[in-house]
Amino acid sequence: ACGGDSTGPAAASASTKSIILITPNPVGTDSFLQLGVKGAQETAKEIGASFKLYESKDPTSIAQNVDAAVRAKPTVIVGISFSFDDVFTTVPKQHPGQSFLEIDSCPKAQAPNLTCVSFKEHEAAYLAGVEAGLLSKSGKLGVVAALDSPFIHRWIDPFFAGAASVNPKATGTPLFVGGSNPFSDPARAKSQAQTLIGRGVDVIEAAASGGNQGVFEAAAAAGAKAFGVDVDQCPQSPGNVIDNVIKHVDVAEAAAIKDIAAGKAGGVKVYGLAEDGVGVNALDTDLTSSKCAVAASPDVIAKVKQVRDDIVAGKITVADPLAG
Amino acid sequence: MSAVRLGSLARGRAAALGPLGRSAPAVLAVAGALVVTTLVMLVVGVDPSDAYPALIRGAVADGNLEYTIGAFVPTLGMALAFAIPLRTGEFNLGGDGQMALGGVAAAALALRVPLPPGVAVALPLVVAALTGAVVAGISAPLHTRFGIPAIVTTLLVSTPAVALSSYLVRFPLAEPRTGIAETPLLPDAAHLPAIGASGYVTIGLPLILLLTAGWIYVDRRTVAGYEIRATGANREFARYGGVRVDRLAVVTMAGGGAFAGLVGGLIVLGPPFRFVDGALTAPGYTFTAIAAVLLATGRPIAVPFTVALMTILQVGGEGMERDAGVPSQLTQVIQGLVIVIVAALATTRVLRERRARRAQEIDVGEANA
Amino acid sequence: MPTGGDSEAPAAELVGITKRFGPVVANDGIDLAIRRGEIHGVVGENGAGKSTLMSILYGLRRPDSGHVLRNGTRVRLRSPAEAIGHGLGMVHQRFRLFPDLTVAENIVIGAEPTRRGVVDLAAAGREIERLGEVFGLYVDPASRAGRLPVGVRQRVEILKALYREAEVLILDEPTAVLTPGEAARLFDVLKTVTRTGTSVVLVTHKLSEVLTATDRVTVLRRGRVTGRFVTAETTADELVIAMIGRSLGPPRRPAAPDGEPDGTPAGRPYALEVDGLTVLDRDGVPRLSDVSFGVRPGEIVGIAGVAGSGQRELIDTVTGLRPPGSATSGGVLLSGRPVRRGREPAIAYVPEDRHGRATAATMSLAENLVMGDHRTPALRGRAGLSAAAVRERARTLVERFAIRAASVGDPISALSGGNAQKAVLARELSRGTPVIVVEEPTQGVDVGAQEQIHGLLSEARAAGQAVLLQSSELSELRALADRILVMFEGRVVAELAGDEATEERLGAAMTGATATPGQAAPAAETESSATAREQGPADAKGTTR
Amino acid sequence: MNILELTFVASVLTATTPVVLAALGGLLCSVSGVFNMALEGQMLWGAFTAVSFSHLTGSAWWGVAGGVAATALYSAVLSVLAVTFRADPVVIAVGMNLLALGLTAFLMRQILGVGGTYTSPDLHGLPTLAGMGLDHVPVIGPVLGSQSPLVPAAFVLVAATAWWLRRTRSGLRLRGIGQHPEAAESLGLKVGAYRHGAVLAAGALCGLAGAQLALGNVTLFSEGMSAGRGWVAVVAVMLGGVRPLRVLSACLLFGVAEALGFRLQGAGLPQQLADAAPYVITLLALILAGAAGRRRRTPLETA
Ligand SMILES: Nc1ncnc2c1ncn2[C@@H]1O[C@H](COP(=O)(O)OP(=O)(O)OP(=O)(O)O)[C@@H](O)[C@H]1O
Ligand SMILES: Nc1ncnc2c1ncn2[C@@H]1O[C@H](COP(=O)(O)OP(=O)(O)OP(=O)(O)O)[C@@H](O)[C@H]1O
Ligand SMILES: [Mg+2]
Ligand SMILES: [Mg+2]
Repeated sequence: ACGGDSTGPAAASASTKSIILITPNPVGTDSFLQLGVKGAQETAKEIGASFKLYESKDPTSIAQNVDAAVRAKPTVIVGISFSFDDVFTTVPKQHPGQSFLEIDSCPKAQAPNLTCVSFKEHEAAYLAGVEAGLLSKSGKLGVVAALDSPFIHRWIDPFFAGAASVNPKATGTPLFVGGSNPFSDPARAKSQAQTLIGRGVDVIEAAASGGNQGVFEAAAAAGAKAFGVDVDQCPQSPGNVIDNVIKHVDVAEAAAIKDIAAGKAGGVKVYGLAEDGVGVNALDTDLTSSKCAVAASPDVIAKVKQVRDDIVAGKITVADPLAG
Repeated sequence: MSAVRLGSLARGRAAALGPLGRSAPAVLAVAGALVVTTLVMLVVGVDPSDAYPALIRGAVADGNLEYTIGAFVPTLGMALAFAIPLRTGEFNLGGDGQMALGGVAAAALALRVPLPPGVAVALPLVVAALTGAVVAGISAPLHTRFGIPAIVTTLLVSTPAVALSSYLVRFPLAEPRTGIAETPLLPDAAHLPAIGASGYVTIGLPLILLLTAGWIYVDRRTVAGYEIRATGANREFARYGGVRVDRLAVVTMAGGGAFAGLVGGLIVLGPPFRFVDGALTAPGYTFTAIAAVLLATGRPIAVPFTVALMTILQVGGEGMERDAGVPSQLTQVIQGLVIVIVAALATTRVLRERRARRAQEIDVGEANA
Repeated sequence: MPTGGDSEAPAAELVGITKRFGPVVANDGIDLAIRRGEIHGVVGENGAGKSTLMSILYGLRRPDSGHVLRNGTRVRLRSPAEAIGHGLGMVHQRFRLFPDLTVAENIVIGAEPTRRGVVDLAAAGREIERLGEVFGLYVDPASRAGRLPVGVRQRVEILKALYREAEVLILDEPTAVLTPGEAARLFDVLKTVTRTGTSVVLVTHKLSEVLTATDRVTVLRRGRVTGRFVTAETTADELVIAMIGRSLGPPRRPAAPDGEPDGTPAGRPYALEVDGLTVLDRDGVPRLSDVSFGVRPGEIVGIAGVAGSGQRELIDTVTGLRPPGSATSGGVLLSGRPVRRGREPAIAYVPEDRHGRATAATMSLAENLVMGDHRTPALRGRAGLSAAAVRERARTLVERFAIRAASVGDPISALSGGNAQKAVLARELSRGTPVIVVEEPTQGVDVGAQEQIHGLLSEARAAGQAVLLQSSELSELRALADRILVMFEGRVVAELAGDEATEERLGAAMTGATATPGQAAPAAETESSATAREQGPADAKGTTR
Repeated sequence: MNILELTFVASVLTATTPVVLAALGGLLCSVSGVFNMALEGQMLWGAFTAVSFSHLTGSAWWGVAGGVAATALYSAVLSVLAVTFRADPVVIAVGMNLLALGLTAFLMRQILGVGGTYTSPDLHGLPTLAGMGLDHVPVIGPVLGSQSPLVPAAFVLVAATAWWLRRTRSGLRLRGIGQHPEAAESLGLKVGAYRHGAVLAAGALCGLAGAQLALGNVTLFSEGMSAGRGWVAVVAVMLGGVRPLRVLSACLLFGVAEALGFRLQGAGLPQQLADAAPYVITLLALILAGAAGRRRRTPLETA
């Protein structure tokens, strides 16, 4: 509900609806981006809109892609991730008739024609930590993450905090893949996981994007357990993955796009446990059919559900590493 | 050590200098590349009549030109970073590290030290260039004093330099409460003055063009250029002629590094006006530039043109992805193919020799026989 | 040994060979027959087509027309492999050894004896020893080729061909880089080789060698045969006329500098003075010990000595080019002031190593002609180095020194060896410096050019320049130098006036006979000192026996 | 603790094997006188084709064979253009590396049907030595038990190559050709043929490297998964020159430094600095070696 309805989105919806999704990097091995693409694609099909994907390579090409998208005048321009904060601070103001949607972040100065969706993934990571704390025998936990960057700490710090909440003696070690292709180096990720296992770690959260499978392989070979992130990764290594820290990007994205298409734009929609925007598989009803190892521990599931309720009720506050 | 062979490689390349205007093989090369690329498109079911216009539009039309220029500037800068030391026979493969540390230095200065307008742009650029010069410059004494070829040291220094820049923006210089490792926004006074509306064409363009022209002039018309070329052609000959080759190696290595550092500074002082971790190295300017310089087969004057070609391919490739539905992986395939084919045709010795033979006709000295 | 065809036919015969390089006709209908067991000399000016003809005989190049007969049968030589198969062997002027391989590996590579798939170096070693015995060519099969002195390298090259049972051995300017002693032994070897029926083709610029070592001679000029001689029945003058179309002037001592009343420059102060110079190498081993001498304006001082006696260190120190890192004491003074390290600009210098030091092969002739002088204001344009001025100077020099080149813009590598040498001389002599240092000025250069170069040096002397001339051609030293200093093991062991320096006296001094009586024969000396120079005493192992 | 040290050795070996194999290929090229900077792209291509063949045939060993063959074929681009037509090998390599990145990502979607990462329980990885019954042998068991047979094979290949270069007819000829091609040619050696052979063999070795990476170290293919290992191999070749054991040492030095960096991460070293460690250590080692070798250096003077 912002100005210029007659020219921009409305005009487009009168003829054909269209969605342009811009990623900050090539989608490649990034399961988060893959899910974002899938969500937008399916929503487009659902509402009868055409869909286009622009993959960017660097900040300049993000800006160029946004420009090109603006020229194409689609129903909505979706940008995924905080990499759009800078561009979406200025461009929506220059094109008030165009709707924009930023997934996973929001610029400080938000224009009225920009809708934002963000997630409290730390809440889900905390839940995974609870599971890990309960299931670890050694009390030693680890995370193999792609890079030591602030955003990735949202999967690390709450994970260890969750574990500590149920097992005060639990300790956590993060190791980072790094190197020249940190987001797609399964061999290095596997090696990091083996290093952790060599130190007695028996539960590892894999936050290494394309490297996750390497972590699972290391865990499987050594009888350790792992957590996946972003999507349900249990089928990739049945029995070895306890659970996943899931971000329902597709769900949130679909809802936001539909709202915008229906003329309800603007504002920030935050998806946490309360909104079912993030979660773990243990909370799912059809868990038994999944291949997640947590299914075999009903007591853990019960505890997780209880913690979830406590978080939703505000009894437990999960610290957001980015807020500090 | 393989230095011997690499040295001759450089000599051969630095050697292939010659006058202007022998562009026939380059044209042939581009034509050949087009043919093969078209075939690839047809095979995978992309309509070339959509793809090529999309490529051109993506590079120069519809307001994309500014982005092409935005990519041309750093690529040309990185080309000089490689080409300048190459003239003395040294390979600078460490552009990434020089650029990243140059960028961090510029960002740190702009963020930490309040500077008056004008100076706030100029000084960070100068500091960026100096930083790049120092990072590259160390390779020269490592070669002359310890015998480790620059092609090795530049490569070995680059990764730690990038890692250091990454560490600096992750910790001491980080913007708090944001997802990525990046610095805060630089103060307005430090933003590169833009030419035109978008902000992507900045004074970086005239600056780099001016500097390139300066380099070509120095190379062709000055004593220093002569000494540099002589060193590249035969180091011992230059030493014999009184050229201080070791000092020259430092100067050219550092000169190349200065350009890489300057590019880092230009990127950081341009939109989005901050150092974003990985953003400098992600576009792969360093290796694109190397390919462009080698395609120019040692002719400085050709460098801006080969850089333009590569940039158009790169930026236009994204347009092709957007408008013609060419998958992004295919864009890479096409770029790779174009480089291979253009190199095959333009740098082929067999071809060069034929060219050289044709040039050999005039008979000046015969009179005194 | 394979013998096809009738035994009366020449071992090899080139028939009507024509070869063009673009507009240049390098060989123009050349006929040449090489008899069994003879040494056949091939001479001619620089660029006459000798190397081209030899490369055709060895399958490296294919003729545009004409063909080759072996023992009377026409053979196809499309590659060296085929030539080797037909019993041809070649020793190139610029040696073609693999520096990091051992002597044995160098010799057998391409025709290795094997035992169960493994190269049988022991067998190779035995065969090399056997050949050594038969032909008097001794080398240590286990030493690394890159560390051998030139004379030994050449023996390896010859062994390479003999090992492949070459019946026709081609040598392109084999003595250009050898000392007189080494050259003498080479000819002994060649004589031995021909005794087994092998034929030798010898390309050379040294008429004395032609006259003493060959049986017959063919002269080329501008790609054509201009004379065929039986050596015993000809004279140097006849050969020269066939080569350059005229005879050489009489050998003359350079004229005294103008305006010098008593005809000697003795009264003048030294232009170049070397005083108690001692140079140690990185390992602290002395390469020069207490060398002192002076060169006066208008004087040519010659330096003689077997390779590795300290000439290199002396000249590098005088010109300032010696790389830092070694200790020196004593000094080099230039009109009283010490020379500048790096490169002394007031000394013109013609280096021996034409390809490695004196020129940059890929740069144009014009660019090569200004090196060292490129900072002079005369070459400055409005800003920077004026391309026009550079070209102009090049044209002037090309004209004045009669350098034959297609264009001053062509790379200097397109010049023939003699013309490249003249270009280097032109550059250095035209600088008008008070002192000129010249090394091996006529190496690989034809007789006509030799005469010209000698003339240029005499002119420099007459113009009052001080010339320090290092040469392994004793005749050259004797013809040009006012005084000759003989070096041995880093010292000046003798000083002879030009006219009292006989070959014998020089030869004796060069072997250190005057300094340390009772030294071994010249042959052994040449090698051990040359070895020391190239590999340093620390790891000098016996490369000969 | 003994076990810890053994796992450290094991992890270094795992990490280094693909680099060693690729570097061995680079070494062959370097011995023959061709500068091969395309190892990164070839290793990636090898990883992709090995996984594809394993996926299509259901056999890890067919995967290895397919990867080796396909990568040798891929390296023919370099061999034909750089050896036959004498085009600039560096530019060709820049193009080939880019081409491999795009082509694997593109074909992945065509052949394996997914983008990003391909993994499947049906994908057959290489067996481990433990699985082949070697786990009870002392030392070998704990160190090599979890490794694929290609790990020991890589080291055997290095030794074999060193021996082959030193002792055999073709090895000797290859060395000669690299040192002085004109000399080799004038002895009738087929310089081009040997160089083609070296470049193709390098392709095969990079194929093996890729197969080990994708079917040995892990069992999956992921876009860009060579992740700079080919560049490390290039550096190792530059450092080791034409000497197999030196190249191997360079790889191992790098691998040990990298593994140490990993461990130091656990002790609180920031990841970015741990990333730098192997490069810094290698550089320091080079400087020390350079300083020591300075006095002994003799000029390599060719005839
Ligand atoms: N590859 C080539 N391309 C062009 N011209 C050539 C080539 N090789 C030789 N020539 C020319 O052919 C002529 C004969 O050269 P060649 O090397 O046979 O002379 P040469 O008698 O060996 O001279 P020198 O005494 O200097 O060794 C010269 O004019 C030379 O410039
Ligand atoms: N590409 C070329 N273009 C023109 N001329 C050439 C070329 N290659 C060779 N030549 C000529 O052929 C000669 C090469 O023959 P060769 O190897 O005998 O050298 P050279 O003339 O004897 O030189 P030097 O005596 O200085 O070693 C050169 O001197 C040159 O005149
Ligand atoms: Mg010749
Ligand atoms: Mg010659």
